[in-house]
Amino acid sequence: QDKTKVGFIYVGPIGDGGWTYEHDKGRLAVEEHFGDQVETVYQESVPEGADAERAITQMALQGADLIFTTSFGYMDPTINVAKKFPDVKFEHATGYKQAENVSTYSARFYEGRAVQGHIAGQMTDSNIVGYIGSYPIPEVIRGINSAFIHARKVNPDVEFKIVWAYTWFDPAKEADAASVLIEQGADVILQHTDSTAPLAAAENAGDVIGFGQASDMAEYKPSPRVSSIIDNWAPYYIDRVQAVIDGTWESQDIWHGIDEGMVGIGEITDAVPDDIKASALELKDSIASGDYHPFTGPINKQDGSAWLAEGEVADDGTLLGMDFYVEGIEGKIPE
Amino acid sequence: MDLSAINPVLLIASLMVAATPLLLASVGELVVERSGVLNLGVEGMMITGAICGFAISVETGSPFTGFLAAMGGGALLSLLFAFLTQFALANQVASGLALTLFGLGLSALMGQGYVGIKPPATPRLDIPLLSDIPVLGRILFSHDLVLYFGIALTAVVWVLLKYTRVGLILRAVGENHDAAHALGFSVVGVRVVAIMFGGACAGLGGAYISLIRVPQWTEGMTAGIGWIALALVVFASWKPWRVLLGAYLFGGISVLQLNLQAAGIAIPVEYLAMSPYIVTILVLVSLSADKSRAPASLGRIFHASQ
Amino acid sequence: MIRLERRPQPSRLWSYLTPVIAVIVTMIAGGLLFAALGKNPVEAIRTIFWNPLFGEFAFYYRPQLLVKAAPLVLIAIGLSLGFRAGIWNIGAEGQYIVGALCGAGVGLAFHPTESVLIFPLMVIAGGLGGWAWAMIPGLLKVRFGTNEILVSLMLVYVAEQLLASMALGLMKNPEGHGFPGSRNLSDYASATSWIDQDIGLHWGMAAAFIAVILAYVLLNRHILGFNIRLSGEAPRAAKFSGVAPARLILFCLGTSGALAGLAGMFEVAGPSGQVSIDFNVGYGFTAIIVAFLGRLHPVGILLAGLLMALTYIGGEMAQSNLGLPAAAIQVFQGMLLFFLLALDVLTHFRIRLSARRTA
Amino acid sequence: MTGTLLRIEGLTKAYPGVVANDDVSFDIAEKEIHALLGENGAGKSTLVKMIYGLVKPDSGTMTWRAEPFTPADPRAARAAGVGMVFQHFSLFNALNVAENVALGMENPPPMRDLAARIRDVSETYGLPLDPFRTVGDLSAGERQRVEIIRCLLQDPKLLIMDEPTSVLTPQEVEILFETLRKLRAEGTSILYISHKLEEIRALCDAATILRLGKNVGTCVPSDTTARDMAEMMVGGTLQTPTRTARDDGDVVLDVTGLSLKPANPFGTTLKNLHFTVRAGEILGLGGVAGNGQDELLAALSGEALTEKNAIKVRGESIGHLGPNARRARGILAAPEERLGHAAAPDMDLSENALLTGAIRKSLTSRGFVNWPAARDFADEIISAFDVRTPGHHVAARALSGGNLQKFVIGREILQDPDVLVVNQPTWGVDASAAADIRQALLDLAARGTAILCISQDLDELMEISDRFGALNEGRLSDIRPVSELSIEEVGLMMGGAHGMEVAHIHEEEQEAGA
Ligand SMILES: Nc1ncnc2c1ncn2[C@@H]1O[C@H](COP(=O)(O)OP(=O)(O)OP(=O)(O)O)[C@@H](O)[C@H]1O
Ligand SMILES: Nc1ncnc2c1ncn2[C@@H]1O[C@H](COP(=O)(O)OP(=O)(O)OP(=O)(O)O)[C@@H](O)[C@H]1O
Ligand SMILES: [Mg+2]
Ligand SMILES: [Mg+2]
Repeated sequence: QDKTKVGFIYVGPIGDGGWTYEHDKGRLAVEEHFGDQVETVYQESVPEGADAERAITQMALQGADLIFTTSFGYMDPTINVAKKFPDVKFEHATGYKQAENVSTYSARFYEGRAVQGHIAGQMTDSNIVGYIGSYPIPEVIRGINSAFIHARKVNPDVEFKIVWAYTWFDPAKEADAASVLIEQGADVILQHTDSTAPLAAAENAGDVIGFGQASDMAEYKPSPRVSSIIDNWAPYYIDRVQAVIDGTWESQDIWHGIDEGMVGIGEITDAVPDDIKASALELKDSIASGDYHPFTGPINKQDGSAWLAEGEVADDGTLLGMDFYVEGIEGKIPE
Repeated sequence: MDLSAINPVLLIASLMVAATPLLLASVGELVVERSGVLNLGVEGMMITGAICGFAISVETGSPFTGFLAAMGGGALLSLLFAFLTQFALANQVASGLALTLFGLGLSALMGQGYVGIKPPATPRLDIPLLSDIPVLGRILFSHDLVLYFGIALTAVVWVLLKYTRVGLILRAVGENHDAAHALGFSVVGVRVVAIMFGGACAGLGGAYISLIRVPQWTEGMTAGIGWIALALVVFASWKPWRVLLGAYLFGGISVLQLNLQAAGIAIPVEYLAMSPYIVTILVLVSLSADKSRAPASLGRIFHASQ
Repeated sequence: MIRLERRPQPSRLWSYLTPVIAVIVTMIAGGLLFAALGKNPVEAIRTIFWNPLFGEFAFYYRPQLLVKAAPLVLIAIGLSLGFRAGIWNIGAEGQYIVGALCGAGVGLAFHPTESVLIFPLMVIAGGLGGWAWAMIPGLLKVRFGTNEILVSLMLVYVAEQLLASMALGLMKNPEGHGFPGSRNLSDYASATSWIDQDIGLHWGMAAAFIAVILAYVLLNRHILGFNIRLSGEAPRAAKFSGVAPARLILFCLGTSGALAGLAGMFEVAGPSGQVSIDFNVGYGFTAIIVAFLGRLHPVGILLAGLLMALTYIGGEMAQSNLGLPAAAIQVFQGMLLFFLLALDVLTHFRIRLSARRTA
Repeated sequence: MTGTLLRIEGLTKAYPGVVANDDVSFDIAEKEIHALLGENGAGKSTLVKMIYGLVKPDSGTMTWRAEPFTPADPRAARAAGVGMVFQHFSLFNALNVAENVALGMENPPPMRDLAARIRDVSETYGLPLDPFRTVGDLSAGERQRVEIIRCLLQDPKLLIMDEPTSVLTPQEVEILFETLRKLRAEGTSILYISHKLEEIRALCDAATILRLGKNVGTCVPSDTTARDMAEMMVGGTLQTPTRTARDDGDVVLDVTGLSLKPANPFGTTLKNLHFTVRAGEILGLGGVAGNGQDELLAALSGEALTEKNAIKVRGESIGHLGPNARRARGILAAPEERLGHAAAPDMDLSENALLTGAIRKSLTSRGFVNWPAARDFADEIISAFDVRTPGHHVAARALSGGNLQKFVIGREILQDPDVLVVNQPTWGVDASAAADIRQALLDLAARGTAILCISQDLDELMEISDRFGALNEGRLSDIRPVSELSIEEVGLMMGGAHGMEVAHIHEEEQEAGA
């Protein structure tokens, strides 16, 4: 009778096929799982800043019990609104400010990047891997480092060429970036932007592989898309809604990875030789089981100074604020 | 830094691809502006063309049909603008902006079922012998048909404007609509046709993005190219070949800055990213010594009292 | 056959009536659209137009309307001056960004000192920043005859890059764990533009009202405003009258830039709070529409700004309450503009139906 | 003369508020030059637009060689054999002559052939034209030729000319008349509209006179005096301007070595002009349009700045001052183009009064406009100069040409100028309004103002000015007392051949004097 109302604030349109699209899949999973017990509402393309605060407030006013705010830029607005609605629970993605009624959650995508790097390092013939970055923020830098470390591990000659698109989502620009990298010799493209344009560019070029980002991008299987990192928010969302229904919801700071299923590794296709595929799955399993941490020493910073000693594992604090490249990556992080 | 990694042949080939949507939309807008109408709705018509082309080619499996549909979609949308400005005599600047807003919304609405779908591939024109010529072959002869169509269209528009009666009438209408009316030409008729032509070109340019350059459908995927196309027309002083030059220059710098980034050059990324716009401004400043003017009736409302 | 016949003077009656009719027609057409999307049209229209003003939570939405309208009105007022004089600044978005960066820069530089002087300094810096950014197309136009439409537009993209670089670099919050974005100025008492955050009032609204009044006085009572109107309607007559075109260009571009800069500054120091990569949300472009909807008249712009804000906020409510897609709201706004523009013809023309004759 | 080419019966056309043509009937015979006369707004242009298919009559019929004639649009009219030269040029400045001509033809030959034909025809009729020049660069007289050639190439049966001579020199007018007579001899009929009655008497075989849209009579021009025709048009008696004897005052305006590059690309360069105007004197400057008149007015009004010492008023150098600073010193001007230059079309009359009156009439204080005072000033102009309009709230565009002209001239005169510069003060204005304006200028001079009157209307200059000079390609001829001049000499001065020589001697004289 008294439905639990769950709100979602999206930064992009549902039709972006990437970040927002995956969050909305999480929302649909919630609807499916709980059926009549819950009602979900959402608002898409909400700009960060003043509009976000209003959108969140609006959901709270309309009686939402739990609100997911799914972009980093919603951090301050979420906290502000949470202050005014102590009875409503809030879940903010990828941020670092919690409160009595505000949880944060994020995914350890770098775990998936490790697997990608592992495949990329072995699959490249030119020893050049192209990487399309969105913005130089810790999340993206972490991914580059993780992929690079694991590519170097399997191929000491591999080099990364990095292009910053300065956008999360601009298919034309991403396509250009991918083409440029391919023209400069890259035969593997990693991307940290959300559209399928780089995969299409890879397909056009032939003999170039890439990976799905945020969603599986299965339509490019089996090649150029040889695997993917999938944002899978559904288990977490269902979990948290359940907690609200049960009255057991508590503020927390969550950083889940492959283990919890928040980060999914999409099918590794037959375009990848069996031995590489096997070792990649092995790597994935060891990360999932906690036996192996992708940032395990010895690792030096780009300037050669020591960061992690032999066997030392990076702490979450450093990882969360990562603003340096590891040794071996060329170029500077833009400021 | 490794500049040798930049392959000039590939650079030219890919700048041609990057420039094509821009070229198509600008050539269309050039014709519109030559008829004395300023349509700021290019972005809206492009994105509408992008979804029309995408949806139809997915449904029919034929990119060719898709491109036709994109032209139709763009032209149809531009009719709204034509109605507002030519019959209801509304302000052209505001109507164009409204058209962009409307087109962005409409395309998003139409495209809801097409997210994450892969369109049928557009065949590349691989002319057996020509595309094997060492350097030129890659640059000139290994693209898709629409790219050549864009270049051909520029040429056609140039010939049309310069050498034909239709072009003469178009220019006359844009130059002095009262005089053209007095001589018995249908100012509104000419303009409506020009506006629809502009809409069709913009639509085709949009579909080039969604079907060839990217290729996929996503909301707002034209990402401001329509605005750049508008700017290019001014940049080109309303001359077709200069539009081509401008589109290649802009596309070239956009691609080059990515190339420089990938080659690891030490210029900060944000300056590289600004460069296409700044270069456009600089070139414009140096061109402004050129006294060729805008069509004299550009943006003015025509009303024949009877 | 339908003929249009120019009225000797624009009709006052119709200039008041057409917006009302346009809104009604849009409601009907929009209702059809919503019905086609499977929503209850009456409820949708009610949600968009009624609920923000008189609904259950109107106490919250009414000030929010002002939050949304304030930057639109402030920018549009500035633009309208130039548009009236035939000077086309379409790069207000860029001036808005640069004003915000300058204003925020000053505020951040003083952090955490508290002083009553900081906010006024930020206001000055914001205005100056927007002014300076608009002076680039202004000076290029005056000096080289470069087209201001193009230059101001290109500078929007440049400003966006600048914004990204500031959010990621110079202005990044040192306590932000490496995340992009500056400190939140609305938590910094000396630097916030909020007058009262709880009821949602900030200085930008005051500035917008003042701008409306000043623009009204300028255009109707002052010789400078007369010169602006004159330059737009008859450039040669303006020159004959003694208007120096170059100075007028710089004045109009400068003023519109400064107002856009101020809008950015009030926004960044209040509702938005921080310099972030996606700080700008298109107010600079929407303001162009607002300026024209308001018929370039200060009071009209105020009303148009509020109407626009209403469709935004009502649209958001319709999205989350009724599940209307954002795109449908955008289409709806587009329709509203179309009808407003199309019906405006009645103000200047009479419509005559004449039987088809054989002459 | 054999039979009727075009019969017009009961043509009526109403616009909101006016009946432009009210039951107009007359015939145009084959091989006839038929004049159409009437005051401003009498309905002449409307009538010919109906013949040309641009305007549809509300009622009435036209018969072309005994066939019903209902042209749906100008093409149809052209196909039937009607050609028209418009009152306001219908040319395209950015296009070249051949393109302009091609636009007026149904099936133009290829450009090269067309160019050859243009050369041919234009030389046959003594109107030489280079087909590849851009029209914007041509003088007004040459543009007129383009319009005429455009019609001639179509071999029209009926050629309509709406005020074609206002921009021609007497010599050019003579050439045009020769052309028209030749055409008549070849079998073309001509419908000729002009305000210049002497021309009509010299040229036309018959005349129809319109007043307030009605046909009020016909006459044979050669048998009727100009005065009688004018009085038929006006429907009353005409005043001739009177001048009172004046003493020569001091030199007020002193122009020495004025040179100026034009602001617009199609303008004329002023080359080293020298002249003076005394208090109470009217200096008339003639010349064909496009020989530097606009530029001279701009240089004197302050719209274009010049070298500081090139212009002196009462000994003070003012060449570097803008319009407002000059107004403050008593130098006022009234440009030729009423709509858009002297007045803003969409602004009302009180705003247009403010346009130049702000300074001398103290209509602003600390930048704020005193609107009641501006309205009073507008009312003052309206009543003092008999401007026919409902009131100061009316937009300038809603006034007829003659009334707006009275307003513009009155606005300057009522500001008590020390120097007044007017360009074409009665252009396109009908006889009675023109007489009023000329009288006002004479009265102003009598009160001691130095007046420079630039005009293409020689009769006007002869009538009101004390001394006369002519502008030719930006140069100024010798200046001579009007009483010593004959029309032939004037024509030569305007043509420049003789004038340049004289100007040269004049310069030497000045140098010797200095
Ligand atoms: N397009 C129009 N709309 C409304 N009224 C018009 C229009 N054109 C002409 N008129 C009216 O018709 C009357 C006749 O105008 P017309 O231009 O035919 O006069 P005209 O005799 O040619 O005058 P002029 O000697 O100044 O050329 C004018 O007084 C005017 O009131
Ligand atoms: N397009 C129009 N719409 C409405 N009224 C018009 C229009 N054109 C002219 N008029 C009316 O025609 C009247 C006279 O105009 P018109 O231009 O014919 O004057 P005119 O005396 O012939 O001047 P000119 O000799 O300079 O052409 C004005 O009162 C004006 O209201
Ligand atoms: Mg007239
Ligand atoms: Mg006339």
